Amino acid sequence: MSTAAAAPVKTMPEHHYLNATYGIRSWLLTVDHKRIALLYLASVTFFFFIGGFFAMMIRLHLLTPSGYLLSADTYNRMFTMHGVAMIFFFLIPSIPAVLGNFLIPLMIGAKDLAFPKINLLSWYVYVVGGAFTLYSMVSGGLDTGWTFYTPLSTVYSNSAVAPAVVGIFITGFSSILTGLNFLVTIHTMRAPGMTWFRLPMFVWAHYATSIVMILGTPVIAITLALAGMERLFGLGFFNPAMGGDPILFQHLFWFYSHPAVYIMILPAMGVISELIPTFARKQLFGYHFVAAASLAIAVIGFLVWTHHMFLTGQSTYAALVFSFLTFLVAIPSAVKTFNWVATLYGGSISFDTPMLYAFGFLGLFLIGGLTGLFLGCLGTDIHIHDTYFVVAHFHYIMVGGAIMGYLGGLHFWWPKMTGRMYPEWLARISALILFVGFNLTFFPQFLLGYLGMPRRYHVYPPEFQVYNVMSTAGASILAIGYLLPMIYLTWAAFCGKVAGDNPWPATGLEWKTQSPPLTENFEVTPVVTWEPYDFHNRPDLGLDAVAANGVVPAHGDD
Amino acid sequence: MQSPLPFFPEQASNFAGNVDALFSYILVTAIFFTVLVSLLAIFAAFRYRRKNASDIGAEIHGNTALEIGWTLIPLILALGMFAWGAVIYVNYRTAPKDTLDIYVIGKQWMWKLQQPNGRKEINELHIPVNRNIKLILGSEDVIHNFYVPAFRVKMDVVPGRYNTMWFRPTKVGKYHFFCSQYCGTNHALMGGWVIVQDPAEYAAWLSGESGDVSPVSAGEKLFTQLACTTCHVSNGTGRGPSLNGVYGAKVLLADGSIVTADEGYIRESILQPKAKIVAGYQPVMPTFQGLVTEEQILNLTAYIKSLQTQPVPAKGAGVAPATSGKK
Amino acid sequence: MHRTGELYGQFKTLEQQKESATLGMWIFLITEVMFFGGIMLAYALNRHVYFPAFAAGSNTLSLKLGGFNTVVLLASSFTMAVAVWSSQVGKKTLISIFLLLTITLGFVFFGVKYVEYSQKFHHHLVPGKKFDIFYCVNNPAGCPDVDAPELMEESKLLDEAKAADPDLNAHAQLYYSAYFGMTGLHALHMVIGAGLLFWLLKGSLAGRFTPQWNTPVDLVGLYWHFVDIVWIYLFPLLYLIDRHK
Amino acid sequence: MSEQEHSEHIVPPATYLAIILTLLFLTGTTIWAAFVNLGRFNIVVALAIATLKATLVVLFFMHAKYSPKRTKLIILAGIFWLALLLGMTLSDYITRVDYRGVRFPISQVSQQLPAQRG
Repeated sequence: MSTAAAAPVKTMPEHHYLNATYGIRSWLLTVDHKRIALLYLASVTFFFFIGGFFAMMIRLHLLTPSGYLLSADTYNRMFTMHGVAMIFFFLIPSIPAVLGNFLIPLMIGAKDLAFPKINLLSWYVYVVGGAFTLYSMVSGGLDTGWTFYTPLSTVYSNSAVAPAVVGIFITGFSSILTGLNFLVTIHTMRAPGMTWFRLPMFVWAHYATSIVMILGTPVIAITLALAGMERLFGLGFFNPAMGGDPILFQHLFWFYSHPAVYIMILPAMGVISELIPTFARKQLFGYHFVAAASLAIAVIGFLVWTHHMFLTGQSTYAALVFSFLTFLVAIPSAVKTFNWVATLYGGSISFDTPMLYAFGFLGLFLIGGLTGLFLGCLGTDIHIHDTYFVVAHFHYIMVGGAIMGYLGGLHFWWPKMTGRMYPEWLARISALILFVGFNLTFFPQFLLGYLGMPRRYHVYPPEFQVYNVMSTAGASILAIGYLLPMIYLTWAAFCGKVAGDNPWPATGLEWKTQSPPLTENFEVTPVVTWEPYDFHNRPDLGLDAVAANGVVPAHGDD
Repeated sequence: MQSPLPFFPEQASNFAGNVDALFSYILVTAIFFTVLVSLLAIFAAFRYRRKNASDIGAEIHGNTALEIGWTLIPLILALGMFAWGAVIYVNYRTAPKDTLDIYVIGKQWMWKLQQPNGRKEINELHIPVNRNIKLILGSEDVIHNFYVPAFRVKMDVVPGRYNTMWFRPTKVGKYHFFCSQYCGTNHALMGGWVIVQDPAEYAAWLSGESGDVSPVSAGEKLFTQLACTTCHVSNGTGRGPSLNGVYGAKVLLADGSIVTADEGYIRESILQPKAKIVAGYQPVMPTFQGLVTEEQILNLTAYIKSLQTQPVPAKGAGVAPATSGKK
Repeated sequence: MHRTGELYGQFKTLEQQKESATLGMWIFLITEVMFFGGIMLAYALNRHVYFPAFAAGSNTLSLKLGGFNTVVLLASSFTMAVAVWSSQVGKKTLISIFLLLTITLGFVFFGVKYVEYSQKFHHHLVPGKKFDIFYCVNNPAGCPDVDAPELMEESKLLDEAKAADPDLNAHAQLYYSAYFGMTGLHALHMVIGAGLLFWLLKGSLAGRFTPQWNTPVDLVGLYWHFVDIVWIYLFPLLYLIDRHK
Repeated sequence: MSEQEHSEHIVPPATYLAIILTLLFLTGTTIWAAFVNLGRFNIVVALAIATLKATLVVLFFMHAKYSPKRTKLIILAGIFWLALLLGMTLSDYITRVDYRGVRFPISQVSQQLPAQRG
């Protein structure tokens, strides 16, 4: 562990948000952002395992070319419900609603979010939306693909499309309310001295994410509302048989759903931007550039949506413009990556579990991001669009990127959330299992894609089998990698070693209060006098003020 | 396939070489950056690993020159990729004048293709080598996508509008084509073969459509065309029973009775499918009343008769097992 | 979080609370803009492609009712603005009076909307299987509220449109999809607004709003004005297409 | 906290009265303009008048004129993103040409390809 053995035996604080009140009502009616975060944690975990179960079925089924496990209809339901559960009910709320909810007020020195009741409401909205979607899953399932392309979804599908659409429509408002709450909180609730450029990068990332949430989500809401009304009442905007245009649906859908990818990855980037400076004990390299890159991604991310539609018959001019903008949005991600690596330089690096996740994130995000270039590039997209290449690419970003960030963040802040440490070695091993299993699952899919295996096939020509077998083998390793943290984190929450206020130690405001924090977060409102990630002027952290390990480079810094 | 772990699919069109070259360019760039960043990270992780528990890192805030550098260099490389990709795409979306135009209709879950002289094919496309081919794509129901990996081309088939795609096959052979836009239940079965032939061979094929096809092969074609195959899968895994060996055999019905599958039964099953439901199956088959002519029913019957000699699957067969069926 | 008077525990001052609430409302209104944006896009595209059908559809709407409702809604915005002013200067009775006026105007709007919707329903102009843009022309008996000269005019108009667009009925249905989609969403927002106004009225009758603390009045005002703005666009887009024929 | 305005600006009812009268006048204008044949400019005029009306409501009824910069920024952001959604999508449609050289094709349901007949 990181701290010296000098510390006496730590004990849990007497009063904290977990024991402030008792009983089921105290949880279901709580307006404490920390408790709401835990409610979200439970519900997104639930959907993660539902989605994971579908994923397992998919991979098992694809072990042989003729797919022995499921019928075509069942398989189609599996991949659709996998996508819906994972994207709308796990990835989008995961980091913002769990870690963001818990940490943003703590990080900026506030007692709570600006609108605690709206925060609770957003969880209930999520639950109601989730219930509708679950109902769709058990009452006939959903077989339209998570993209709901019309007219398949509005006219031809025989599955329970309407309840799923209603569910996602409702859940959208949970996302909007969360984003709204974060934006207002970051604007108006910062503690004295917490200027914009003293904000932790996690907060910047959530600021950018919230912009996407409030501007994009309403568009998917109205789009799904129109699609739902088309299915139920025959409205006709997206139905070619009535003179409507299915491509319009795709425009509206991707106007949200492409930026939604940034809702998933930006918060993970925020987590990584916390982990790397903390475990390298060094300022984040190029703080202003990393912050600006977050905003740039949020804004340019809105200008690239039709790169999902290059082969729909879109106009050539539009395709050129959108492809160009797609290459532009790659740049801020590259800038972030370089800055993270540069942060390592001259640091004092430890390999605690969160840092292993950060390294894992770096590697996987690098591959995921760079393979995006193949898809954003018009020439190669003609070939690999709608193949397994796409599947591999977005799993590298969303599973490799977002979930690595999420798990890294959970490990990092678990002592803050529960007051207790997780078992370090078990955690390191499972991070490793996760990394290996992930690559084995998804790397072969790049090869499958370039060979030309289309997505969403329940059977496939035998020449694709080798890579499918590898992928399924990897998936079973991956499943263990996800089950382990779930088990030991739960165990640690009750029985782990008491962590103390700042076990790492880290520089953020959230570590200046007790673990777990009080209901009102801080006994007195803190006053911020230090720069973010500054280990040098923080005697309170109990570290050497001299860079013992660091050979300060003679050149190359300013 | 050639190697056990293949990477590039076969190159068989004018676009294949260029797309692969562009792919390789991006790949080399991507590998370069992956290796560079990974090595730097690994190097830093070892060189700057923590030696004492209370060590902290050096005081480095950032470097504007570096930031500008690593913004501009990727930008320039990316713009190169964009430009090259744009050239290929514009070329692909702008068909030359002298094309052989073929109409392609996608419907759940089959392809109907028509040559300029009117000859129609199902799930098969014959084309001459080294001719510019333009496909004009339409859909009868949902969005499909016509995709030939060996040619590196694909295009969505959107109902309510007609998209086009073009290519020039450069190698005689037989290549897979797929539907690569998810289109419902049997999306994965909605594929076929592109058969690239010598011009002479193609001309012979084009003119060779015989007027009198045997009822069995006409029925077989109809069986696919009417999408019977999507449910009556011969290995018994479909939503409908396999029809192998059905003709002349005893069939156990859902109400427990047993009938012999003769011509009358087959005809009734086509026109009034809900009248006699085979045990273990749902009444999901639509009626073909008014959709098939008498002649077509005869052809279908002839084809189903011809399946008499086919192996009966252990499960999912229309034939009643010898022991069951007694009330 | 416990509450001291009107100040919630997470805030330090009333100003901070008001600032947060106002900022939150504005951000919410932006999401509303994007929400209506989606359907506006569907409208814009289809109007461009099926202009004759959209013009014909628009001409079957009653300009009198639409225009009247526009005036009503603008007036309600005015009364709302005055209600906000009353709360700012502490005229407690005036707040209630002007809130009541606003609510009344809102209900006048609903009433007219109800008349319009039921007319469209009887004229078979609601999208669905029964939709028939020629219904009144072909069944004058089914539309007793349309008099003969109007019917003549409508018949001429539809014939012209039919000449320009052979698939007039299907595309006019798209127009009516846009009409019901947009006005329906707008009406839904009005209903929510009316609910909020009642809540305000309750508060103002209890004398809750003072010059020091009138945030709810201010915020509901913002929302009500936004709904008014939506109608300011809907009116010309839906009622005024190609009226000069 | 840094950006807040402490004193609230109170707009007198007389201003509101002037605004509502202008709005009513503009409503009349837009109806009148709709009955004048301006060809494709009818829609331009209608939208211009609507935007003018909306601007008056935002500036005065909604007090945007007297609000902090941040509020104005939010309003502009909303307009900008709406313009993105509408503009960039329509930019695809208006530059489309289908296989027969027809511009702006969105639906051709009534026409069939030869392979669809018979």
